[in-house]
Amino acid sequence: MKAAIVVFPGINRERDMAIALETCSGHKPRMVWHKETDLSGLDLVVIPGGFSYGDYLRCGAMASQSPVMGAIRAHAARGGHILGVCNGFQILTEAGLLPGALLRNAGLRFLSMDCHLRVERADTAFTGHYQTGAVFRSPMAHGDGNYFADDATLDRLEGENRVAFRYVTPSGETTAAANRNGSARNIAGIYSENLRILGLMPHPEDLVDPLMGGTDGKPLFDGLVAALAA
Amino acid sequence: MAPQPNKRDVNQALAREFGLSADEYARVLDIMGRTPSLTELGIFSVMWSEHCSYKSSRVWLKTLPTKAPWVIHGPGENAGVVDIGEGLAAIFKMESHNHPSFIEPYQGAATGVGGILRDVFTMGARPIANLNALRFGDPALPRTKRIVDGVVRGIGGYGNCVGVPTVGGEINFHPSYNGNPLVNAMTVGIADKTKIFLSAAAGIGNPVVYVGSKTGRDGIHGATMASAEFGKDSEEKRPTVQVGDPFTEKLLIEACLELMATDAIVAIQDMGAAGLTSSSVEMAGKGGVGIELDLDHVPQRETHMTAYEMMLSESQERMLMVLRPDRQDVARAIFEKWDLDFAVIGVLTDSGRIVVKHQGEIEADIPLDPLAEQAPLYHRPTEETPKRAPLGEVADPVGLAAALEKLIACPDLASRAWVWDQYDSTVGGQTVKRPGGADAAIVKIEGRKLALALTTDCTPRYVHADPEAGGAQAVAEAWRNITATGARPLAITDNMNFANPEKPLIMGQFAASIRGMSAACVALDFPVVSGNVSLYNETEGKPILPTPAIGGLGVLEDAAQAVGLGLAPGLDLVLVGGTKGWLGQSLWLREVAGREDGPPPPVDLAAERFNGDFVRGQILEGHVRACHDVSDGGLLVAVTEMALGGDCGAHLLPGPAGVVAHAFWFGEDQGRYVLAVQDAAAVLQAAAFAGVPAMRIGSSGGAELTLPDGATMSLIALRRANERFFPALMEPTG
Amino acid sequence: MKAVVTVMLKTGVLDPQGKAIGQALHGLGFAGVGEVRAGKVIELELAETDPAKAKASAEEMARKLLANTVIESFKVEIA
Amino acid sequence: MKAVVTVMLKTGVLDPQGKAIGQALHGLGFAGVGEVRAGKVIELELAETDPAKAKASAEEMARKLLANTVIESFKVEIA
Ligand SMILES: Nc1ncnc2c1ncn2[C@@H]1O[C@H](COP(=O)(O)OP(=O)(O)O)[C@@H](O)[C@H]1O
Ligand SMILES: [Mg+2]
Repeated sequence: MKAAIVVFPGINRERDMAIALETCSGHKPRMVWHKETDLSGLDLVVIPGGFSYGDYLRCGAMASQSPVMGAIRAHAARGGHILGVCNGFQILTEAGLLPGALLRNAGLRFLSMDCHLRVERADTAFTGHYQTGAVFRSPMAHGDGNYFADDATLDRLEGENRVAFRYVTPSGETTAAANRNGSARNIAGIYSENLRILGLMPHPEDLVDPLMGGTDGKPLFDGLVAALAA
Repeated sequence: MAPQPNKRDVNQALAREFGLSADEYARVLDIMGRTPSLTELGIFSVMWSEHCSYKSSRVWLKTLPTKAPWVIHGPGENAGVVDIGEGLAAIFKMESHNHPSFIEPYQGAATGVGGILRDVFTMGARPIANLNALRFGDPALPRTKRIVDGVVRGIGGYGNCVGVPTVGGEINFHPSYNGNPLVNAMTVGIADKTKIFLSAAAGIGNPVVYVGSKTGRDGIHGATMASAEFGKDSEEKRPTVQVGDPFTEKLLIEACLELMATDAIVAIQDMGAAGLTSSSVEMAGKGGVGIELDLDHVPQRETHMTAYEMMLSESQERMLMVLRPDRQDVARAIFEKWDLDFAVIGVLTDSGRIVVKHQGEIEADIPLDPLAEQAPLYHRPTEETPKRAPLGEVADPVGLAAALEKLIACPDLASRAWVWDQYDSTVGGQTVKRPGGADAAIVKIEGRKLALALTTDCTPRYVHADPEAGGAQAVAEAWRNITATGARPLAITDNMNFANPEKPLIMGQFAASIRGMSAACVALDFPVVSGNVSLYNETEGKPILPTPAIGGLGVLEDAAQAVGLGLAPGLDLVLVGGTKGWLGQSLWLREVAGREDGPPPPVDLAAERFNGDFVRGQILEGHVRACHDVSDGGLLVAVTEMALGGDCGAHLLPGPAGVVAHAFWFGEDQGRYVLAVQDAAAVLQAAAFAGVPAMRIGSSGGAELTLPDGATMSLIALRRANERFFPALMEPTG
Repeated sequence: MKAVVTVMLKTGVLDPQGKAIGQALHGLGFAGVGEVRAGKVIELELAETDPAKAKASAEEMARKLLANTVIESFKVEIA
Repeated sequence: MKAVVTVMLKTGVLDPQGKAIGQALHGLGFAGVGEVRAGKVIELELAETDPAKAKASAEEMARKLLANTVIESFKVEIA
């Protein structure tokens, strides 16, 4: 799997992501500065978490206008896989590569804690090593993770089975309490139409080592490696 | 050509406004041999301020133990540096932002975090963890709520954005902080131990380079604010409060680290308090060279800035460097890549003077040696805090269960999850023990097994009652918290927060605290490598509780050996350390019996060391599944915290016959730990062999806590009580 | 010439910040406060001297960057 | 009656957000953009029907809650 991580000014979880990718694939990903414009030959492009441009104006707004975005669109158009985590998810929605938007958390506070995610479908390149309906634990850390889309968009996402993960209780129920940031229909992550772009708010890359408290996030990366092995 | 005193007449009255005493001003005249210019007066006033010169505290700070074989740089640099093995150094320091956080809690706290980060990465370290030590007033006051809200948001707002995990801290509430909250921030970074960057300038002719954000009129010396000559719109133009820009700080970290990987830097120093003045004066002074600055080249955010304003501005996110001339272009390219300002603003000279030019005029020309060497130094009178009378017997008004429920719900013991849930504690992917997970946070070094154990500690009510014992206790508790994870304590940073040093009783608190701290540092081989002093923390004559906050750092060769505090079922609970049932100054006494009274618990440093070394040994030999030190609230609170931490109940046995039950379970005797172990007999035998007091106090399991008197309390109810305080205070509408 | 771009969440998009401000105002005893909406204002100093052109250019900035039209609407005023 | 409260950082106070927006606009090729300042706007639905009283009350809200007068200034318009 040839993977790259895009680095925007202010991004801060690029090293976490690199560690997760290397742990699961055995290869260091290529780090791509946001001014680069060529992403050919890659299987996976990752937009990591952090605070691109300080999250000023709107999270992801300025990064979505960056020079590298043209290459990311081209990669998407080629059918390449893209993973956007946290700020990466925000950037993908701002760029229009995924529908909807991420609003301020409902409680207006930054939320840094573990959450539980339910895998809505296990037949994508991202979730092949999970079971449908499986619940896994993941750290999250964001101020603007409140997923919003209009009802028609939400209905379409659900109709097309494009919800990737939902916030749930440890036993798998979609309760309001499990949905701390207030996301529409407990949505934590969504796919593009071709299922090759995934955006999600939580950070599975920070739970791939038992020393850090577990390996719940590892199947996501193992799954990617298996699916995208050249 | 003598510099022109711009606009305003410089005289003793103005010097007084700038905070210089008559004696100090006379010394300025003596050094200069003429009336100084406004800019020169400004430079003297900030360099000789309490903040920069430590004039009240220096004589005492010098007595702190600062050496150990593993100390690479002790106090005197931007931050302390210790050898943590494997060719690496840990660089750390704590710093206060008390006053700004009272005026504008969000920005005050945020810029506090930004400032301490710069002190650490300026030495070549990548910051890997932030901690803090916070003190707030009476929670019943609306103002306290506003301050808590702003400070917590500010710490998170800055730390989360720069991507340094906030992994630990401490919070106390006490009415003495009503008009004077304490916000102490600590940063820990990691560097190659052969690549530490210092601030001593060298190389006559080398360029002096400014990088980072532009300079505005931020936070110019408070004393000058009142001066009328700045016009009636001075309020509008001269914000005392600086606004932090964590995004720019993040770029600055990356750019500096990228530059530090080259050989371009000769010396580097952050621009902290007194900005360009203190950074240029200190760099040149330490290097024994002269420096000439041309302020025309300083990147400016505002128009018509004067030399005085530029020299005293405290705009954030700026650094000063001396570069090798042949590497200037390499450096410029790096800062351009990161969209940061880069400007050559001066040159090193052999004059031994600081010369400041602006628009063709010489605005300041001061000899550096006397500026540093003749800085005021005060031996302020001290008065001892009278010893408290022994407490005597105190009857138990409510019984164990009711007291426990009250204690774990009280502001000083209630769960801090509401706070740390707003701090990104996992960014970096190396956080082995997050807040609440262990007595010290454990952060691994990327790509290695090696990990650091980090904590901040102080018990101001002890320090107030007995400054010497309290000073020792603060250091001992930091050492104990590190020990309780299995890590080896290495060194501390400190933040001495006290009231007005001109009052002998307060200066006496300071001196005695230093004595106590020193004794503990020596006994525990735990030297001071950096620190900060914050004085005059009082409002309307009401002093804060003396608060020498300690930031401790320890090392663990293998992160996998770290133990947390959460219980697991099926284990024995062993108490290590002797228990007399010391209720003086305990939280039980304050919260349950309604008295703030008696002497604080004595700290037996030999026993502390002995007990701690024993516990660490047991942990490293793999016998311990969970460990928690016994501190605020005493033994029963410690066990409850372990139960809640692991979501596992416990069954407790009656205490020894010689100690009354409430004193045994709530006394705050020092040097104690609770260990959860597979095999109590083996640990007790080892303890007996080592001569360490230890006893089995119960076992773990179930979903409730069974007290020695037979009362049972469900974990659910205990958790509810423990987690109520912060949300109820801060989010009353849910 | 100065352009002021005001960006508000579209009606129908939940505004937790506006709601929280409303609650806080009630808590402070301000009666008669109905709906509260929170938005952003961006003031731009423009070299352009023709008001119509300045407005058109600020509108383009808003569409491209200053507002996210999935959730926000904007208006531009020239001062 | 509607009150619109605009809150801006005081002149001289660093506006990191405005700075970053300005740089981003330059990056997008918008020429002739000078200083950019970012602020907040809060729209309040008020029961009050007297414009002067509505304004006075909104100003009090701004002083007490909506603006942080240590670093921000505000203005109130009644629509
Ligand atoms: N209480 C203290 N204990 C030990 N060292 C201290 C203490 N206060 C200050 N120092 C040391 O004095 C030096 C100057 O501190 P400070 O003025 O805070 O540095 P900076 O200019 O980087 O802000 C530093 O090396 C600091 O570690
Ligand atoms: Mg410094």
